[in-house]
Amino acid sequence: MNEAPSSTSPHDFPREVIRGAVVRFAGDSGDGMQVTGDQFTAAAALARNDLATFPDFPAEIRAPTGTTYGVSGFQVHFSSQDVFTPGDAPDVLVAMNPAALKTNLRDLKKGGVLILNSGTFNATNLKKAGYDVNPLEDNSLEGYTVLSIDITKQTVAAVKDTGLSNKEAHRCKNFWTLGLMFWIYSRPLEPTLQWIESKFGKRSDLVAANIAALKAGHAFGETAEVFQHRYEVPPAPVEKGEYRNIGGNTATALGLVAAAQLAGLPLVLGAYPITPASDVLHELSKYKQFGVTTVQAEDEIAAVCLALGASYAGNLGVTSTSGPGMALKMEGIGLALSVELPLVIVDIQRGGPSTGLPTKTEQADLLQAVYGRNSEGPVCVIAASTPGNCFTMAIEAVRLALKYMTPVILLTDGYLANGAEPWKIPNVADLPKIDVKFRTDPAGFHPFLRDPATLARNWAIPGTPELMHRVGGLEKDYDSGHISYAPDNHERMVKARAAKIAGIASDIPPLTMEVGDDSGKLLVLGWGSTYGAIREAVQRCRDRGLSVSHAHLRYLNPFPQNLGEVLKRFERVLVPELNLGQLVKMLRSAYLVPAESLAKVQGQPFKITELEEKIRQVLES
Amino acid sequence: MNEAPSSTSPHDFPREVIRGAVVRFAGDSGDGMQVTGDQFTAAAALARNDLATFPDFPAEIRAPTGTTYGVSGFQVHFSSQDVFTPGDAPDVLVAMNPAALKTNLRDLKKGGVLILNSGTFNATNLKKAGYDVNPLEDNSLEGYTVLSIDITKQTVAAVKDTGLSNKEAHRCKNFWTLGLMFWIYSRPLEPTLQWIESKFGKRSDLVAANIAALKAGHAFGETAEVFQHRYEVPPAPVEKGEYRNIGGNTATALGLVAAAQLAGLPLVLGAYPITPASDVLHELSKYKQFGVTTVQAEDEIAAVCLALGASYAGNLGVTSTSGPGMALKMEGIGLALSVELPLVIVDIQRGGPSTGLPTKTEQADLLQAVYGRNSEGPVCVIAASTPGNCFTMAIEAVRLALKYMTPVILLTDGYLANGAEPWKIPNVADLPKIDVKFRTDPAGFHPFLRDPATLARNWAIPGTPELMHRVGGLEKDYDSGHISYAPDNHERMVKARAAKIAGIASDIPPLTMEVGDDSGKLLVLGWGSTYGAIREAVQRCRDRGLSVSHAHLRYLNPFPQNLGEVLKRFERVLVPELNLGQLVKMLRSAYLVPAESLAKVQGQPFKITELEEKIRQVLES
Amino acid sequence: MSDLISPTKLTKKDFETDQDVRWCPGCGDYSILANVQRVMPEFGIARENIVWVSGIGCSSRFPYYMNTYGFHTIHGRAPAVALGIKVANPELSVWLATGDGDGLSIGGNHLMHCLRRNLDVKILMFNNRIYGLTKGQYSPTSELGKVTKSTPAGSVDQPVDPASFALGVNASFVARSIDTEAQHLSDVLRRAAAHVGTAFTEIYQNCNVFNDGAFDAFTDKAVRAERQVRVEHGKPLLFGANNDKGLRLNPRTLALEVVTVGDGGVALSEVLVHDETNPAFGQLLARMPFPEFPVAIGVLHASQRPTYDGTLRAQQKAAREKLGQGDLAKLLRGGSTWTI
Amino acid sequence: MSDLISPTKLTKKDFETDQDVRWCPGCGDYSILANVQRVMPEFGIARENIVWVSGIGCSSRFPYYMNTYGFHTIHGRAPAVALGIKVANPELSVWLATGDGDGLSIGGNHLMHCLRRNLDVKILMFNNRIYGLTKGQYSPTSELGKVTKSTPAGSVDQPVDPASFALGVNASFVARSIDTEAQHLSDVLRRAAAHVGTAFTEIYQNCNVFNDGAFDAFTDKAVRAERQVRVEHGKPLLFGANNDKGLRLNPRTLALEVVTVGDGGVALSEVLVHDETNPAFGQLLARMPFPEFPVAIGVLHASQRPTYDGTLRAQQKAAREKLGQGDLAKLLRGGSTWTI
Ligand SMILES: Cc1ncc(C[n+]2csc(CCOP(=O)(O)OP(=O)(O)O)c2C)c(N)n1
Ligand SMILES: Cc1ncc(C[n+]2csc(CCOP(=O)(O)OP(=O)(O)O)c2C)c(N)n1
Ligand code: SF4
Ligand code: SF4
Ligand SMILES: [Mg+2]
Ligand SMILES: [Mg+2]
Repeated sequence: MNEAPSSTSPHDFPREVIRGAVVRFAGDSGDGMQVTGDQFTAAAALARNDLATFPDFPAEIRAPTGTTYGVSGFQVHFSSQDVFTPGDAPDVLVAMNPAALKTNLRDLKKGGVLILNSGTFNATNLKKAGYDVNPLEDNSLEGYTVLSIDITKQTVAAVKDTGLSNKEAHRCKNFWTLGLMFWIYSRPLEPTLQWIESKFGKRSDLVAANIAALKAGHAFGETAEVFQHRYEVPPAPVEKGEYRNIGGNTATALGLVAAAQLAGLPLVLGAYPITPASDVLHELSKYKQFGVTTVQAEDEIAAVCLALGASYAGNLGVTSTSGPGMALKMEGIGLALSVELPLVIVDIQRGGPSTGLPTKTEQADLLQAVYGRNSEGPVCVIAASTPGNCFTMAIEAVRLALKYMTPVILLTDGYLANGAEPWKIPNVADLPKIDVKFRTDPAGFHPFLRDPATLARNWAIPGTPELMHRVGGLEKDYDSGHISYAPDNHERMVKARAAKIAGIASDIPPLTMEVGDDSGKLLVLGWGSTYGAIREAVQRCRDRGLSVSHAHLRYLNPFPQNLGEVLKRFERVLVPELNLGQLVKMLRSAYLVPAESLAKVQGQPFKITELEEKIRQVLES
Repeated sequence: MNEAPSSTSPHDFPREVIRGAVVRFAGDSGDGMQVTGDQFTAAAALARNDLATFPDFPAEIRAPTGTTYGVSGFQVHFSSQDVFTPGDAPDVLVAMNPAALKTNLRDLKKGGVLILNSGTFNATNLKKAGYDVNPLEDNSLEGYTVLSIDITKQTVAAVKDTGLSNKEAHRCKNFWTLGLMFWIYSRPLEPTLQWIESKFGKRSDLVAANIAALKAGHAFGETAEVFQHRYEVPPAPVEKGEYRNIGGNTATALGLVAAAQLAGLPLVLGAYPITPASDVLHELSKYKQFGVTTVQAEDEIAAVCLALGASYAGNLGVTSTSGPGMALKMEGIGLALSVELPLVIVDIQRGGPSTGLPTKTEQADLLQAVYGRNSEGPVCVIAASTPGNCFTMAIEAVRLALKYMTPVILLTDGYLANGAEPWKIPNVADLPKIDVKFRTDPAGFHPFLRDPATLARNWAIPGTPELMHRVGGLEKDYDSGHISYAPDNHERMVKARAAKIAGIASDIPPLTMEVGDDSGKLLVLGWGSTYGAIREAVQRCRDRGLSVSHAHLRYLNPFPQNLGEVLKRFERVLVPELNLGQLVKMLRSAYLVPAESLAKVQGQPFKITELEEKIRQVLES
Repeated sequence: MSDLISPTKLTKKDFETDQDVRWCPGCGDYSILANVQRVMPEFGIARENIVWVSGIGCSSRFPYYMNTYGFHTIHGRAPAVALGIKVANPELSVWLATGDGDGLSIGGNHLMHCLRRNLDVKILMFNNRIYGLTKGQYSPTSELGKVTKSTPAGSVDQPVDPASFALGVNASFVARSIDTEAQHLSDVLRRAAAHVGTAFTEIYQNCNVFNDGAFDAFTDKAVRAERQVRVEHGKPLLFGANNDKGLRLNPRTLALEVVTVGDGGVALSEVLVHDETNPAFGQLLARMPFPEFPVAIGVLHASQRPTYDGTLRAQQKAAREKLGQGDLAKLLRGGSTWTI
Repeated sequence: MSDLISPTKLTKKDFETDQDVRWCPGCGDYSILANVQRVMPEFGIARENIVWVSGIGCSSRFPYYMNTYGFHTIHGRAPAVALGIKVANPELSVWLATGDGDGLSIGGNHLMHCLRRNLDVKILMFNNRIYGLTKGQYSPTSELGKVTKSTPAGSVDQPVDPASFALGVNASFVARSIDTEAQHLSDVLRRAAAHVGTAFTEIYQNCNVFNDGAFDAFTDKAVRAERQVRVEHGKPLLFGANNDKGLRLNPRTLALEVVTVGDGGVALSEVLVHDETNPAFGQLLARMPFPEFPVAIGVLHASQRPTYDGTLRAQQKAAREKLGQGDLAKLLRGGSTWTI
């Protein structure tokens, strides 16, 4: 636990206090942009800025250097105000080579700052990036504040005494750049210096070189006469408490561990690697000491089946995947809901259909999650709204799965998975209690005896004397649990399973406004990772006096009990989704309201401005 | 081709001309009830009655004799009027043993005729059937016309000269019974006599015995003094033409063969056995001479993938399955729609969820078919309404798949698969033309070039010189077909795939009324196998002066263009489905109409009376 | 397994359930069930610590008839479900019932991975060379040219031999037996039960409805002595009514041959002596073409290697020893934090 | 295959596409691609009659770089898609590119059935003992105890050997080669191309990013002579820098041993002579434990048996000969009909 240090280096450069900024680092896959972004983010976090990050890397593992499809980016938005998204358009773009410039320039804010490594703008790289003319030499960068620096040369010079090979010396460019950015935003160097030591500790030459580069970049800001001023972003007025930065997949994993601990159950994760879900497997595989077992299965079908087997045996079975893997799990989920065992399925959505855009984000698995099984196969579906919220919703998924003896699908997506935000570390004592009772009493036992309140069946696990019984995917008699093909019984069971899931509505919080009044002209209703962008857009529109509110669904099946009523209190309902309008379909069907869809299916999150514009349009029409 | 013989045997017994009847044969799995039913049906068909049949057999292959779960049933409805269902409640129940009586009596019409083989009502069988008291000896059969005959004894006596073993002699009981039923309904014996010869030809003793039994049963009717009169059902006023009896799976298979011939393409079926879909595989495997190749794959995933591979290579790829198998195919269907190749998927729905009720019927895969894939994965979904209509819709599935280069899901169900009806054999020349053009011209070629009218891409198959190209499940550039992760292009492609499927609406017939006026108080809107029951129920209600009409959807995605308009012309819309209201969900969402659901999920079709009652209720409320 | 032990001595009756057995009269599954119910009490495991897992098929109904815990899962996936059960509770004695379709067609991959991982479960594959439950299509073990409902002109798939498949993926225990050979089957079941690791037992099972007599050519009383070689570890590979036939290997060509032993034939010393620990024996025995060679039944291969669940448990223990019981509050704090 | 023949002589260039090759610099996949592009023209097949099919993985990007027809399908399912292609058009020359994860983890079942059916396709499995595309998880061929992102404490799965697996399911052609051994790989590819039936070739492929040097222990120039045995049909199984080591089998124990041959060692005649037509050789060679034994590369097994597609074609021909071209109108009329 560190106290966030305040800026320490005294100097007499003018410092402009700004509200915040959006910075994007872009360079070759090998340029270390993700590390740079992470360190820059950590510094902002330690300065108590609120922030959000979004890395965007290529599908290729390591694309040939200099190519446009090999460009790796990292965007961070930090502010003294609440931050809800990584920002629409960067204020500052750092482009480490021509390809990075080519692919990122269009996003840079008009008049924004462009920091370029001119040392890479040679003929080969320009050609690889598809430039006929060197953009530094035509007028194409007019309208931006261009700082063209030969970072390569500066770096090589800075590290020349450390004895590094030329190739290794080049690799320090990112720390030089980071040093410069730290200078511009008045950040202390110490935390990164420490990080370099712990990271490269074994190779003292690398430690020395990266430190030298970092300091040289910082000194460059101080001495070179290219900068008018440096900036300072004061701390954000966030709730008191202990914070850390957290990404969506880590939060999901931690939520699952926490929930298993709260329930007092060992956790078994069955997973098959798939982008962008693999990190949940990676993360959980580190927690053996928490009673967590991870099994990398032979495929997604085995993964869901083994998770179900674990639940059958009395552990908490979890499986995590993304779109195509989700499709493969549906038969197994059908079995789980038929035998009524707890099971958590995490679907970290990505661009589709089919293999689609594996590294891009989308929200298009909603209907698959709700309806994608043969016959009447109701399960509970919930969704996380921010990286940190993944923690909360993972616990919620476990709580509902155990309480209702049902599969629960938790939807997150690539944007949440890879993005990060400061997260107030919860007090373990404040986390929800999760009660689990295994059946042990043989008196009157049969496996499908239901709790009259929740309709959950009792959970009798192997090893329990006198409760030996058989379960399976054939229809079961309501009153004995034995196989039954009787017509009336089938209908009774179908309805019981449906009623059980529907009943969850009474166990979840009602829908409340995130921003705005409880009624009015327009409700913008979102779900999942669009939270930040919608919230910010609605706030901005309200600031301009528009009658608009934002509510956000975290429960998608069943819906909160008051949803119908909430919808009726607004003249119009707009539903922004990163799909062709899947939630809209469900809302229209459930409540017969003419909810309107704002669909974006580009593998990219909404921009705040896109939403603002649409809101204005709707309210004007 | 036979001319239907008219009743020939002269006699002076009173014959009552009746409109029609519903007869159910029920007995042990080994009692030959399916054969009996088939022969009885054939006789009705030859007498030009309209008819419908429904067999209902146990899930067990061969359950122990005498058990209730081993009872096998066959119901046939024949009439001089149009027949739309196998009938709600039988007028006549033939029960070959106590278990058959036990499980079927509740369905028999009040006052109906009960023909019992009293020879099986011994202590063992009564106990197996769960009777404490012999129902022939208490008063429990009061209210029915009971004909209790020792059919076993009669049969053994009839065949005693044929040298059959006792066991084999007993097996002839069903032909004795059939003979009696033929007498009662004034049917000629000749066709069945011929059938026995061709069937048992190799064993002359069996031929002789079964003929003796048939004739003895017939003679029993004539001589025993238990019958007041016999019945005659005049021919139905059906359209002129050549007819045959056809079941849903046969019709589906024949439709597929016909469509492949019409398109001039070899057909490759990839299938994995599953009840009730296996017969499509069995049927198609007989048609090698039609260029049909069937591959029994290692699983459903392989089945859909190999069908897709066949389409890729320029054949017509088809895969057939039922619910759980359907769930497994979704990832493959996603690939098919992403590479935009033709593919026909036949889902013969059964009771679920999970393994569920394999031998029972249900309509609960609709939402899975429409939405059950990761991401935005639109495909065309259509459904057959009667056994004979399976033929038409199978051709339609092929036509649309080829024309729009898309997967098409054809939904039928266990009820259609196992049921049968007379079918007017179509003239091959009248079948729709299916044009297929492979791309051969290299000029301007890329694999995702679209036909501007249909948006179908061009189909260039391996073996075509100069058109070598690569396809796959990653997103493709609209203008080159190469892999593309570009945001705008992705949205363009997602929308193009959606628009292509939506565009099919302009290529299908508008929705018209099956029965009733184009507007009014109530529209009963059905889809799939509920056709007959709805039609009959609506007709009956109209006969009683109610303002109700029946329309039936055969296209479920996209809907017919005029559907929204049709719905608006009625005050209320009732949607009977064998699920919890899946089409209702889609209708409400698409048109914001308060369509009401009549849900039945019992593994059984609707009874006409259930529908009548509900219609009356709705119109009265 | 000490705490699994049943306190009271159980009998066959204790393993029967109240469910009607719903196989066709005369089905080979009945003999297998009776055999298992008879042998199981010997293992001394309390019924509540036994789990039977199955997929879908006639054979997969097995769990319903065993008065233990039972999970009738979905087609082909029993090994995956069993993996989860065993990982969650390694103390349980986990048994799988599967068919040639369930285990080798749709479920071949899960079976393969189970075998190579050496999960400590016992697998009985009821091989009737047909799909029973779906009424008679050919299976991956059906002979080439098999005429069935789905192959009216004969199948074109060449079959896979379950034992050879298992050995190819490094199974640690591979055995074969026959539904109606009660004594032999009991012995094999005992061996399987005692094995630590995946014990794979193929049982030739007659489906009298859809593939009647599929194994008569070597199971029939009249021919079985000549058409089966019953392998036993450390014993020469002899067969024949008079035990006068043996299997010999040409050490240069590695060709196996049937030789007459003793009078007029070769010396006993030339006959291979079965070594169940060497998979090469298993491979040779499993692939012998019939009828040129007899069908090998018994334990073709058995060797010890670490189990998946055992290694996993050791890792978990090591983690706890090294890191202690996990501290949730510490975990949530993660790496660097700041306080406001 | 006469009508498949390309009219003009093709070159490596003809098989290159205009797509940027998107593997990591230094990846072994590049060598394999270059090798295939170099050898393929020799087969004399017109490019339009060749189809490359793949699943998902780094290796499965292969089709994009071959100027033939290509289908990049879904993870693990390439053999199933290829089955459909080959059944629809048996004239096509169908090649599969797969990885150790694609082919043996998720796709193990389809691969197994392809091999046992003996579909006439050529399969190249790029075995890098890792999941490349998903950034470094262990695969079914990774060694026990492998530390990866998903197994920080080491994997607990014992690996499967692809060649042994293939032989266990009766594959008709099983070979091994190495990405960087250009000559050897070319030879093996030629053999695979000439084989009628499923030709399964495992290629040890270096993933320099996630599993660099995985095969160095036997592919490194310094050690390869001692650590590889290059098998050739009819040749003694010799290896070593001086060809002075050989493989000998104990005919009673069936134990394989490494012997020194010649001076001070055993006679050459005691060394096994490779018979690629006898699967027993393949099995023994495939399973040799390393480093006690060398790694066998080359054609471990090759034998002829009917192909799936060949038998199917024969059946179709027979049906047409017997029944004539199908008559649709007659078919629709079916059995008994009546006219009104
Ligand atoms: C996903 C899925 N596909 C297909 C089926 C249908 N099915 C049930 S059992 C079976 C095969 C049974 O064969 P086998 O495993 O040999 O068992 P047997 O009945 O012969 O004992 C099939 C194809 C199913 N239940 N689920
Ligand atoms: C259904 C599905 N599950 C998982 C994935 C993710 N995935 C893509 S490639 C791959 C494994 C690749 O390993 P391998 O086949 O060895 O190929 P390599 O990249 O090593 O060449 C995985 C797990 C996927 N694309 N689809
Ligand atoms: S179908 Fe065959 S395997 Fe199934 S129960 Fe009947 S006899 Fe046994
Ligand atoms: S990750 Fe490995 S296998 Fe994949 S391209 Fe890079 S080096 Fe090759
Ligand atoms: Mg079987
Ligand atoms: Mg790999």
